[in-house]
Amino acid sequence: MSDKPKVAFYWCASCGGCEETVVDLEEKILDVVAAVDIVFWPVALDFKRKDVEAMPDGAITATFLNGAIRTTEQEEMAHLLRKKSQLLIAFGACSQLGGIPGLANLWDRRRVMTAVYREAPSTVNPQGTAPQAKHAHDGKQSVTLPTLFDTVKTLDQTVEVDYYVPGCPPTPKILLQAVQTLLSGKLPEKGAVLAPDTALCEECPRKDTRPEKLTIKEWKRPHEILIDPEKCLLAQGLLCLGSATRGGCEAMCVKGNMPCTGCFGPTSRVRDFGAKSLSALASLVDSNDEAEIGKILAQIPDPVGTLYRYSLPASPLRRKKPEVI
Amino acid sequence: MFETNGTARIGVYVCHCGTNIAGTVDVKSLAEYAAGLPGVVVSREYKYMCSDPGQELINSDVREHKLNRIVVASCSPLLHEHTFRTAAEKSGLNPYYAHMVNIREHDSWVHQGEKEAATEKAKDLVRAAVRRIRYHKPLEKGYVPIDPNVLIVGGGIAGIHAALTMANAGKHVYLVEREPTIGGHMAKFDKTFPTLDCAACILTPKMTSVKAHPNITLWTLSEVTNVEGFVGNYEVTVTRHPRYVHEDLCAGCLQCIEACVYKQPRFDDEFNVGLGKRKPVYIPFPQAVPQVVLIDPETCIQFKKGTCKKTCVEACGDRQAIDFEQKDEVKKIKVGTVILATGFQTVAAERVPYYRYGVYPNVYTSLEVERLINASGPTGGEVVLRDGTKPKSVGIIHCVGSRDEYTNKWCSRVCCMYSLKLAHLIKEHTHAEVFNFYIDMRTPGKGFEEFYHRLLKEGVHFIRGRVAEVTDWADDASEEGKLVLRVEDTMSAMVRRIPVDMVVLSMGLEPHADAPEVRRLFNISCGGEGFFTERHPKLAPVSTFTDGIFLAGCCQGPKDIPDTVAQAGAAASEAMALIDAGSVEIEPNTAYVVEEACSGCRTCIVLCPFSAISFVQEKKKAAVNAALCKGCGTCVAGCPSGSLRQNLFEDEQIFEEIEGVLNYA
Amino acid sequence: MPEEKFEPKIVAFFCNWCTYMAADSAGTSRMQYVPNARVVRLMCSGRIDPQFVLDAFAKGADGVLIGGCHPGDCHYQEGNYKTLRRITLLKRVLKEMGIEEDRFRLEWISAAEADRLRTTVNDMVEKVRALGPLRLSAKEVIPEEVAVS
Amino acid sequence: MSEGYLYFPGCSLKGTGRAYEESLLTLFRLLDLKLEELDDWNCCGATSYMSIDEGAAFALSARNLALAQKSGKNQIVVPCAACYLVLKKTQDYVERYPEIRDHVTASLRSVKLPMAEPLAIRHPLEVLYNDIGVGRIRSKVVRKWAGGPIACYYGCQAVRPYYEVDKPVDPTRMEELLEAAGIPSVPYSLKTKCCGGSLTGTIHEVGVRLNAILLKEAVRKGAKAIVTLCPLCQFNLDAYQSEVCKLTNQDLRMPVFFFTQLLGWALGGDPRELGVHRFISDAASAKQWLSEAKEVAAHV
Repeated sequence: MSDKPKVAFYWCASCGGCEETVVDLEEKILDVVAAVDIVFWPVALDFKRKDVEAMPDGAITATFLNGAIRTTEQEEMAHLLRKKSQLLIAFGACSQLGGIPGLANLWDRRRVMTAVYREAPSTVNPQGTAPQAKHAHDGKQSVTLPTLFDTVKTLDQTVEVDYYVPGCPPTPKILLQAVQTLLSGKLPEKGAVLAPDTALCEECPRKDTRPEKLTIKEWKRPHEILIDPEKCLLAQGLLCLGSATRGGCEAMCVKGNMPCTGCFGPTSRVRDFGAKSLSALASLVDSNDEAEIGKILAQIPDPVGTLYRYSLPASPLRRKKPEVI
Repeated sequence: MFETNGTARIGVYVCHCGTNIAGTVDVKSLAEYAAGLPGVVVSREYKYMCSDPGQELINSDVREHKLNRIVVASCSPLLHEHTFRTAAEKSGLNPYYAHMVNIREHDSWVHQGEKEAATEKAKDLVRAAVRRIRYHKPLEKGYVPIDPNVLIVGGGIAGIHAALTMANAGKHVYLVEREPTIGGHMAKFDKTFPTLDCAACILTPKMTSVKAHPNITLWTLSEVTNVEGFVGNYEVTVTRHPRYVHEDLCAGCLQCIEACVYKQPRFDDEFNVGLGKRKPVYIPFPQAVPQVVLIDPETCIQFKKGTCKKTCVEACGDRQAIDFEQKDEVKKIKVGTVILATGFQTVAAERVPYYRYGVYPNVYTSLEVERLINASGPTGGEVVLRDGTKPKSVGIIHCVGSRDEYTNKWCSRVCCMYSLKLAHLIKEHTHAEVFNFYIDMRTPGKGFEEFYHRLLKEGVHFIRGRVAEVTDWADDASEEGKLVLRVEDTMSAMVRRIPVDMVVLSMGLEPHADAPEVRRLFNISCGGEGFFTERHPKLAPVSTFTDGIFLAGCCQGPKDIPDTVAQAGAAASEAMALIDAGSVEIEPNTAYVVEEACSGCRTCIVLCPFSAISFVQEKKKAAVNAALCKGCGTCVAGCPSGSLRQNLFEDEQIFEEIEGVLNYA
Repeated sequence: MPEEKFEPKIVAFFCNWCTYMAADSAGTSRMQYVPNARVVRLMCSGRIDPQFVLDAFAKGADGVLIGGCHPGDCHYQEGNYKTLRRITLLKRVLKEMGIEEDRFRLEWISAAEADRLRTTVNDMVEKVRALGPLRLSAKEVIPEEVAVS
Repeated sequence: MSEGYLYFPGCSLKGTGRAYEESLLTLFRLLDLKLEELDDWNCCGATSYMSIDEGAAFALSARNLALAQKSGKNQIVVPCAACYLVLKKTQDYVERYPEIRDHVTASLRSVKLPMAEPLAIRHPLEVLYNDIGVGRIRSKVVRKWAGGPIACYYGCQAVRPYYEVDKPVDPTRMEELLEAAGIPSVPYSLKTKCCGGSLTGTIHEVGVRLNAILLKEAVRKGAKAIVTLCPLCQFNLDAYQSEVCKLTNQDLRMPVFFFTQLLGWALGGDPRELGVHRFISDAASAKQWLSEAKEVAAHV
């Protein structure tokens, strides 16, 4: 085998979108392949866990791991890949911050299972079957399945992480830059997020249309209004999180006339994305009257789901306070 | 990311404050505990850290142990932060490398008898400070220039004295008075205790020199309606209400009053608290300053019907001083300092219904009697009842509306003495039997107790007891047609009925009804009772917590004339000290933008009420004007990308403090 | 669970001009109250970043108390209104995160209201004590059988 | 006010204070105010109870309140000053003191009654003054008063410590209402002094002495009668007049009315239905005045 840097891609609790990013490199993927050997990529190439186990420790130059950690198996794989890799990169929002799957932290395993295997309108499950860790197959050999955790974790809450590539999913450009940076040999400071450290407004095409003194009397949702394609979305009363969100995506959503939902996460100066954006947005409410303030803010449905859409497990509270300890 | 500033070598100093702290907090174990905290090089406990030897301790440790951070666990930073910053500075450190922990007001004093818990709390607080201070960074002191002009609000004796003091020192004074004349309460008094010199004789010369003084701009019938800015640089809006007479044109000849279509005065005259009458065009009292008449639109026919013959205007002739069209006039002034001398009001006698003021005509308030006794008063100095007869017996009730759960809890300080004064004067004018009803006789002042003894000799009766009620219920012939005061005489332990012809209620002093608005306007605080709060009850009695704003007279609490004048002088010199220093040090706790981090989202700009943050178009980033920033930190908390920061209250410092008190590793 | 009495830890963010002064004057007048609160002094309640509140809860506070000037009395004109706006939304977040209302309070306490400060702290500590310690995360136990209810 | 008021008579209005009840019902009828007597009411818990066993007193009074709540009405009119005070006090203390609340709740539970939510406990004087008003009274007057000026006497319990009925010091609503009815009053400074109360039954001479003070002052002020709003005061002032005259050797006899009697009379009520035949001391002049009924048009 060549002495090109060895790269691995793996997915944990994620939707596959991050894998798409790799695919979306299009012909550029050839440059990548030219530069590196892909030694492990279950979604595309037929490798098995044992192949990885067989590798000597640190054999992999860099592993891009996407997805949150929410099952025993994902935890094991995270540990395994950490051991085998020189660099472990949390790839994408789920792995960096917990992502959409992280919202499961508003419930616990039992609630999630019940919702999925009992209550979901699309569920037909008269026997009330639920996936079990151990399952005896026709009495003889027993099959084992990973078990779901009560609390979804980010990658760095599971193993040590070297770098982060943000986004849901990361844009091909961000990925490419990341790969190039790593190949360049000039490694950034450990723990760095491989994306710009200024908020999205910086690169937002609508930046200049935001009034200097913007206050908000009424929050609107995208389906409620005809969105002006030029004007600052926040100024249109839409809950755009761009001012709190790390740039680097080139405002794709905003260009598509949709407010930023914060998938690139906070800047390095902010500990908790949700709390910070909450602070900024609430400050803009145009009222000093307690009742009216309450009314205006009530127009923001599901604050946690909105402000912590991608970062609940990474937030100080991490999860909803468990009812039963 | 914001870093700790080199390796911290921290000195921790635990103050005993005599027994104030050491009596409750185990200072020894606290110091020992602190010694074990990361970064701490020296940890000591000492009797009085604020004393010179205490500060010297810091000084020598800095030299000896190369300390670069100082944590002092003692009283409230509002008291001594400056002391210890200076101490740090003296020992060659940046003053902002010193930090205080409040283990007295917030700990030992409020958890007495809970030694263990209080000590634990102290440890948490010290730990937090030790963690916090590692993130402190050197800061430049901020300075702002002081505008030499001063605003004095209130033209009573306090305002007058402060105004003259400063004007004589060459400062320009704007003296703003709400009433048509200056002079305040003192102008209404006849004589002053205990010396019995005539109030007018000592006050009116000062009043006239205020008017005459080149350095004083006197605005009567005027009110401060807006205040902006900060120490050294206040922008004040004053609204001058119309008096319907041009001050500059009126010569004070008073012929218009003569000429008024009302031949007789028939409207209650405010200056004589309703005992006398005046015309719609009038001058409050003969020595009023300015010597200018005014017209009361409430009672003037021209204003009510527009059909008056305007004989006043004729009388005024070519001077044409009278102007029915006059409107509010708004003045904007810049001043560096402000002295509030807004005074007091007396409690409304109706609030003490069992003394039947307003029910029985012969029940008077002390202020009414001052006017009756006054030679220039409605009765020309005759103390007579409303029916014109002289009272043969008079009862003076002390502490009405003072020291009372139902009105005001505090002692009004002057009532005992002015009641004695009134007793003396009434006796002198009428030879009546005078009874003083008191709870305690409070005469702490030069010559006060002596005056009390003088009255005892003069044969004024003193009955120690709180009067239960004033009634016209006559139990026998001797009480027929009299007002009976029912009182428990606590000296003879019996309930007595004292029939008198006249009752005088010694009304207590309380803050003006609109004191809260004034407080808001000038951004100062008041105590629960509503008097303005001084910065420190002992050490800064005329300063407020808002730099550049000072207090004089009864707006700060009840006091007599000598104390008021003394305080006014003190306020004046405090203000002048600021002015002459030319500039004043301000906290460098201002906000600043981390430029490379700012995305130019402009969230912060609308959050600043002082317009200290602007959007720099060429850079498309926000910028803070430190001179305008007051250091509240509201914008910092609101910056969505954490690109705004606040000196002395950096995120890291606060996070460390939080995790410190919680002992979170 | 050990039988020893649970002493709530309260982190209190006080503004320098009103509530911190109220706490000072409570001291000067020797009012006695429970020793469970730890004050973090800020110039204005407007400086309180919701991150501070969450951090306090996450790092072991059983309750968080915010004290500011009464509406209209802010030393910085309107910092406390910004606080009110932020806290209003923050309260909804905390509710969704299962943190009981009594654990988080915003109180307007002026420099004159030392006694209000005393009673507020006492009352809050009492209520939080009744709620018991705030346990944010439970230990992850992998069950033998995955339960569905 | 169509939904009307509950009415709590208490023992006095069924006994010594019959005239009060009769005149109250008549007056309210004349003003088309509905009064509905509380069903199964019991002792309010006043006087002896309150001084011997507070707990029992509160429980008794709370039962009445609970019954009132059951009736569905939210206002209860209580003419007797003592009942009025105890009911108000109970409602107040139950709110304020948990231990009292617990005690009372327990006692009520034993008779299967819930603790009542606070309801409006009202005195007829204040009902007439606030719900009807001086103006409407004036407009309904049909008789002209021929008796002399009267002294309005409020006693101690109606205006203290609660003062919804009138100002605690120098109350004036009775005067205002009676003046509207064309009945002049004298300035009477003792209107809230003690009438002797239950002392007349315990330390008799003290009771009578206190009583004498009131009558003497009333006479001195030129009052021809006293008007009260409390059955105990009325009885005290009326019943012992002969004794008081002996004590002071002055003729202090005068009728002691309930304000409802005079108002009822001025509004055209039948004297007998106003219970004017029930006086003890000076029934004569009372009857005389009230029978000298000169019918006049409204708006005297």
